[in-house]
Amino acid sequence: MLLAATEYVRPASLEEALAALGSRAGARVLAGGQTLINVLKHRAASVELLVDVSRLTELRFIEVAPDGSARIGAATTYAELERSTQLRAAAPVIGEVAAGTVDRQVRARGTIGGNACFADPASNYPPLLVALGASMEIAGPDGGRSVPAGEFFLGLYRTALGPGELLRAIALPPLDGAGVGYRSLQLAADSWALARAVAWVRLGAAKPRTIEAARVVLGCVAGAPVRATATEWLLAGGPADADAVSAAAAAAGEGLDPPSDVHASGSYRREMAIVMAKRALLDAIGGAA
Amino acid sequence: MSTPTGETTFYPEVEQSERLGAWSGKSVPRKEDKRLLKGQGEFVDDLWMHRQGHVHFVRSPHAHARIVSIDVSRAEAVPGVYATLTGEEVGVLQQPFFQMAPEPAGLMRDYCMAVGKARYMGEPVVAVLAESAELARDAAELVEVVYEPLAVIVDGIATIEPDAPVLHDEIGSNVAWHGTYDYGDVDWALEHADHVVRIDRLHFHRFSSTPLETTGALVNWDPGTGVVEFRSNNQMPMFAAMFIGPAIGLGIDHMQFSSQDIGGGFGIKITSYTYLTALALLSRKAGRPVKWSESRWEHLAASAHGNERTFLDIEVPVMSDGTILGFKVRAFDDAGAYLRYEPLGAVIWSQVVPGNYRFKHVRVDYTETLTNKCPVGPNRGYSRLQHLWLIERIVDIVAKELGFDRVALRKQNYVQPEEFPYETPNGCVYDSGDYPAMLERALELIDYEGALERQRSSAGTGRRIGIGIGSTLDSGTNNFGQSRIINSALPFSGNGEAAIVRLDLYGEVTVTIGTSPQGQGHETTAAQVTADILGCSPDQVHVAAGYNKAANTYVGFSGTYASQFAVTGLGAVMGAAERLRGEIIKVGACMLGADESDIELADGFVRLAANHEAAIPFIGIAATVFANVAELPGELADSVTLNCRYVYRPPFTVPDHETKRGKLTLTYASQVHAAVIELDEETGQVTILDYAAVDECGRKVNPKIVEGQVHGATGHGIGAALYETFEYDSDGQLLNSTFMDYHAATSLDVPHIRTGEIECPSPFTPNGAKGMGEGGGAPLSTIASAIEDALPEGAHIVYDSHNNAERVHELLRSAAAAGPRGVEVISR
Amino acid sequence: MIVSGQKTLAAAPSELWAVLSDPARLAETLPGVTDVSVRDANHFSAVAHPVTALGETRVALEFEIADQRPDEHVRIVGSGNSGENLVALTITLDLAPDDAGTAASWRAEVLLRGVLRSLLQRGLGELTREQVDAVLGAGAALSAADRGG
Amino acid sequence: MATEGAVHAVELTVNGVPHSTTVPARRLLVHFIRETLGLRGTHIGCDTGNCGACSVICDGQLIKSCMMLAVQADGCEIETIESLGEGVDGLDPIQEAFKEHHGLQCGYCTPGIVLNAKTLLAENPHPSEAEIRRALKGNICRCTGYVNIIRSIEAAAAGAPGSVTR
Repeated sequence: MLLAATEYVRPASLEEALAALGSRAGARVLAGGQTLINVLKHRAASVELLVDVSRLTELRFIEVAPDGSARIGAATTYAELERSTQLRAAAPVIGEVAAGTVDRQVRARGTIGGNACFADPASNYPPLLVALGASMEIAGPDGGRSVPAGEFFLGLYRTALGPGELLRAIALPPLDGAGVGYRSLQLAADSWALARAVAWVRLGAAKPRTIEAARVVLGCVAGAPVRATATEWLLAGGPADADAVSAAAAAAGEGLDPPSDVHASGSYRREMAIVMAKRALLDAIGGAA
Repeated sequence: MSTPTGETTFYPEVEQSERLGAWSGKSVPRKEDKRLLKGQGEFVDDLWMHRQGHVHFVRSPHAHARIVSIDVSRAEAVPGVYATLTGEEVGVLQQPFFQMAPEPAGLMRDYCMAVGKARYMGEPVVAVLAESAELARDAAELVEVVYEPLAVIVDGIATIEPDAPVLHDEIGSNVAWHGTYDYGDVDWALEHADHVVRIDRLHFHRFSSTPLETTGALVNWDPGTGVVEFRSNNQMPMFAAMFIGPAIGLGIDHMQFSSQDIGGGFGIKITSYTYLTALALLSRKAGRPVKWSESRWEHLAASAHGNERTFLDIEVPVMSDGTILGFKVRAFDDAGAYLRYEPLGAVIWSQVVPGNYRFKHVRVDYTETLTNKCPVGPNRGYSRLQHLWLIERIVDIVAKELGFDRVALRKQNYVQPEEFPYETPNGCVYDSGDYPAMLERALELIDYEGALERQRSSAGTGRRIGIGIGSTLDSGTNNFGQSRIINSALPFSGNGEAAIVRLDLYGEVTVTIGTSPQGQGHETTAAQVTADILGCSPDQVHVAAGYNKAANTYVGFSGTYASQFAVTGLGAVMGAAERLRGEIIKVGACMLGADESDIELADGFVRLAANHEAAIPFIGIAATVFANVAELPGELADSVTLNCRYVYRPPFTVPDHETKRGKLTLTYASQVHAAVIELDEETGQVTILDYAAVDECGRKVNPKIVEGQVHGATGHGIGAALYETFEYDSDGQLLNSTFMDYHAATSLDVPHIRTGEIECPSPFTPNGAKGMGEGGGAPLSTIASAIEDALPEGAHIVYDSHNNAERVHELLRSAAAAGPRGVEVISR
Repeated sequence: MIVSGQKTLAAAPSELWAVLSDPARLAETLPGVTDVSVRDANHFSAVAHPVTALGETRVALEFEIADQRPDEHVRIVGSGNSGENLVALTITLDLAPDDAGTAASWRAEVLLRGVLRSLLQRGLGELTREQVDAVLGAGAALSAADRGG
Repeated sequence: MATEGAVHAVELTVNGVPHSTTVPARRLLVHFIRETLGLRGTHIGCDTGNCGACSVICDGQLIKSCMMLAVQADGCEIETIESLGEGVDGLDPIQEAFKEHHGLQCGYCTPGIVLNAKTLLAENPHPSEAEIRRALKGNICRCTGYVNIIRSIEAAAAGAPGSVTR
């Protein structure tokens, strides 16, 4: 498949990158290109200028602070996330998800920022970032701003990034003993996600354990990740046991109208979102301190 | 009702060569592998010709539309664009392709591109030729086509309703072929059976083995000689020539076909002759070689799909002792928009009318229909796997509904080992086999007892265990005379392949064959049998790679398809090698001053059996005949060429058009597969825990190559059963037009496959081998069987050959719903 | 694919209808269109440039205001192409008074033909919903502007 | 439209050979390798980055050359299948193992699979069957059902190709 004519620039700094992005409306960020190049091959969308940020060290780093919080440069590859020992200590789920992303070849080039900015409903990071309460550090012509992940994903292929802006880094708050569960129902052994749920759970210290706070986020069921607020509300303060979880998870489907495709109908997706939510919650509870 | 005419007649038993053994039967590493492993293979997209242009096809986004107008002026104005070709021009330059269907479907006017009307999404409408592939695609975007959308029909049964839009006005309906195959007396059987099991509907889905290399070609219409060179990956060139020649007025003397390495075919690359035709016309118009490489979406949407078949109103007469008497069914086969190998599929299935079973009474009312979908073409297991899947579904459902053990019921109804050669109700002859032993072996390989225990202990865990069995046949070396059953006017019958084995100038043994392999290792196995017959090592035998009409020999049946190389291809090689052996001995005897009977061939020498010192190397023989011939007596010199051609011809006769009886295939390899799967009760997702494939294909020439074919066919079947399907929406739009949505099975999807073998040499082939490789689609039956076994009591039957997680989820839920189950039993 | 929805808008049905039934004004409501040319009271053409994270997709469209009932109903039929892909859409809008202004209920039938049909199968509904919402929002804004001026 | 768009100077090393040339921005690395350099062992199978037939090694990592622009390879070290094995006929031990264990049929996916195995064994000299399957996921083979591919990689890891005859 052959791309339409386009232009390309590889800026030497973030500043240059922003300048190039601002230079014209048809400019787009090229990071790992593991999605964008497919789009260009099918000529499903056109790009006048590709701004290649994949080599910008300012966008390619992993920092973990003593308190367990972390900052990940947007152009950090899945392979780098998978290998990072410090990240494995602070937020293991990030590396685990990276390790399960597509295949080795894609992991060698694909980036966490690209995955987030592409904002495909089936992308693996958006629901996770929302569940972890990440904030998205955006760089733009008028300096930087930070947006909570929950407000970053606006819809199908749409994010809070404005014209001339790019995602610089993703900041993760410390887990502080919270447990995280990440479950996907996939086509075949490991392909498209048909339904996905991520759960973040903090347990109270007292025995029997109760759920102090929970965040449940669903993927593949709408244009953007969906917070299962009803489920979260039902869980908060309740017992951390299977029955309570099943009952609460059942509420996750309320108001969902997931898309249908050749692999799964909307109603099946809705039902599977509930199953994944339940399983993710049980994993999260199991993993919580 | 038709009754068997005359008493059983089998083929003459053939004398089997006693010379095979030193190399045949051994897993000799493949001659092909070095070049392929080093990236030195020559695939069609690797080819290049001076002045070549690159082709991009503009394709119809509509599944059904009238082409109102085409404007190529803007595209042709682009610098670097050489030419364009439109359907309108094709309508003038090409005669409609030859049709095998009888009228009215035979009236179909099929062209290499859409003429006046597009009948499926992706049908080529305009071809653009430019100096680079990028530029051709750029310019194609400037072609303006005005369409008038027409009503679309995608349902293979509803398409014959009076209100359905008709695809081809010249035919007047969407029926491609209809006929009733009636063997034994199924009405009598249904009347006298203790039970009749009725199944409403079974559906065999549309998929393709999707070779990893897409279709492509480099075609040059030489203006000086008028010879058109087709360098392509078409896998049945002489079949392609039969369509291309008459369509554009070329004799076979003006068509050259060649291919070296082909990146998989599986049948899908047989019908690429339509594209070859378009490329030839474009090359003539532009006066340049034209190169085309199909993109994956083009391959998925517009090359060829496997046949989709729906079975309705199935009735199965069963005796209380478990004897299944046969069945009756109405079959609807959806051929898509054009007939490009069809309606052969309407008869090919009848090579295996009773499957592996002793069914005596079978009636199949068969209708092939046309829809606004990609045309079908032969795909691994072509037309038989649909029917064999039906039969295995029938056996499983009968067992479940009447409370028989699935294993015992199969063993009881299988054709028994002592019954071979076995004549089927329609006069086909199963050459050899031992199905019960194969089933035993398959169950052993999955630890059947252990699996039953796992099944019991899994109760209530949310993970249901299911055990599946699939028995199928891989009929090979077909009798093209069966085409007369669908159209008595067709001038085809028999089968055959040609080979030349020669001793070259300096004593090299070279072999050329008419086949066009796509990974089956022909260079290796041909060298093995040649080495055995000439008493040398396979390393001394050079087998020409790939197909080359000018350099190789061929017959009208030449190509690589339908599980037959081990019989037809190697049969030809063996025959030619034997002739060469005779000549070498003649010359050797003369040179050694000995009697021919005292001569033996060994280690690449001609020598006296009694005195190995008296020996002449092959080079000595060749040098004498080719460069020192005056030393030979004239009559001997005149009687040898050291260049021996042989055409292997199976002993076929012409089947009977009226009774639809005859010997349709020479050999019957068989497969019995068994699987243990796990169902996730909440999601319907299937995980294969254990998988075993037992294959019987007579005497093996290269066991490792045979096992590789078994693995590959199993992988395709598993992929199709669980992941791979072509789905169209009601608007005729394909929803799986990339590998993102057509999920080709990966290394995580195909489980480890345990293989087992049973060897029952064929009495009818010169080497005891049977054609194999297609595999009969055993995994489709096996997985369906396993899923059904894992379902709770009262669940609906497994009714489709494709079962994704959602469909399995529905089946799981159906038990509680207690609705219709798709099956009923009437007992007397 | 058929998508439908409701939207409450801070403008009177008559005001909205005035915008949505006038090709020139309707064109103004389409997100990021260029090359608008109004042929007559019921027909216009425009090039839409929906921009997503994928980049910009160029769709050349012909629109017809197929039928209309003052202040309450309008049906817009559009068709066009992007590269080798075709899109055909029919949007039906029914407006009813509501204390907030107008309760608009809409129904869109979208046919996408070509390889994009498969690539966008998970997103077409969502994209349609977003585009129609945008049109209605812009329509309300224009009405407000009318009032203002 | 009909312009090639901007052309960029690139310097990269392919199989140890330095190349200094210019490429249009839209040129995919796989087309640069196949058409510009004439290295035809790198294949194209799917156009969507699913099949891995175009896999090459870029700065030591396995990547899909159809998912990368040639201009992005500026300054990179690329290794293709042509870099394996001595001379025209020599086979690398991994290639030997594939030959011994019938790890290929049509051979179209083979170069990508062999390079995958090479990088896998470099990172993990003794992978389990599960690790091999996971590593191969981005390389589709339509002929072998993967069974003999896995056998071949296991054999290469064990450094002990099986016997020629059974």
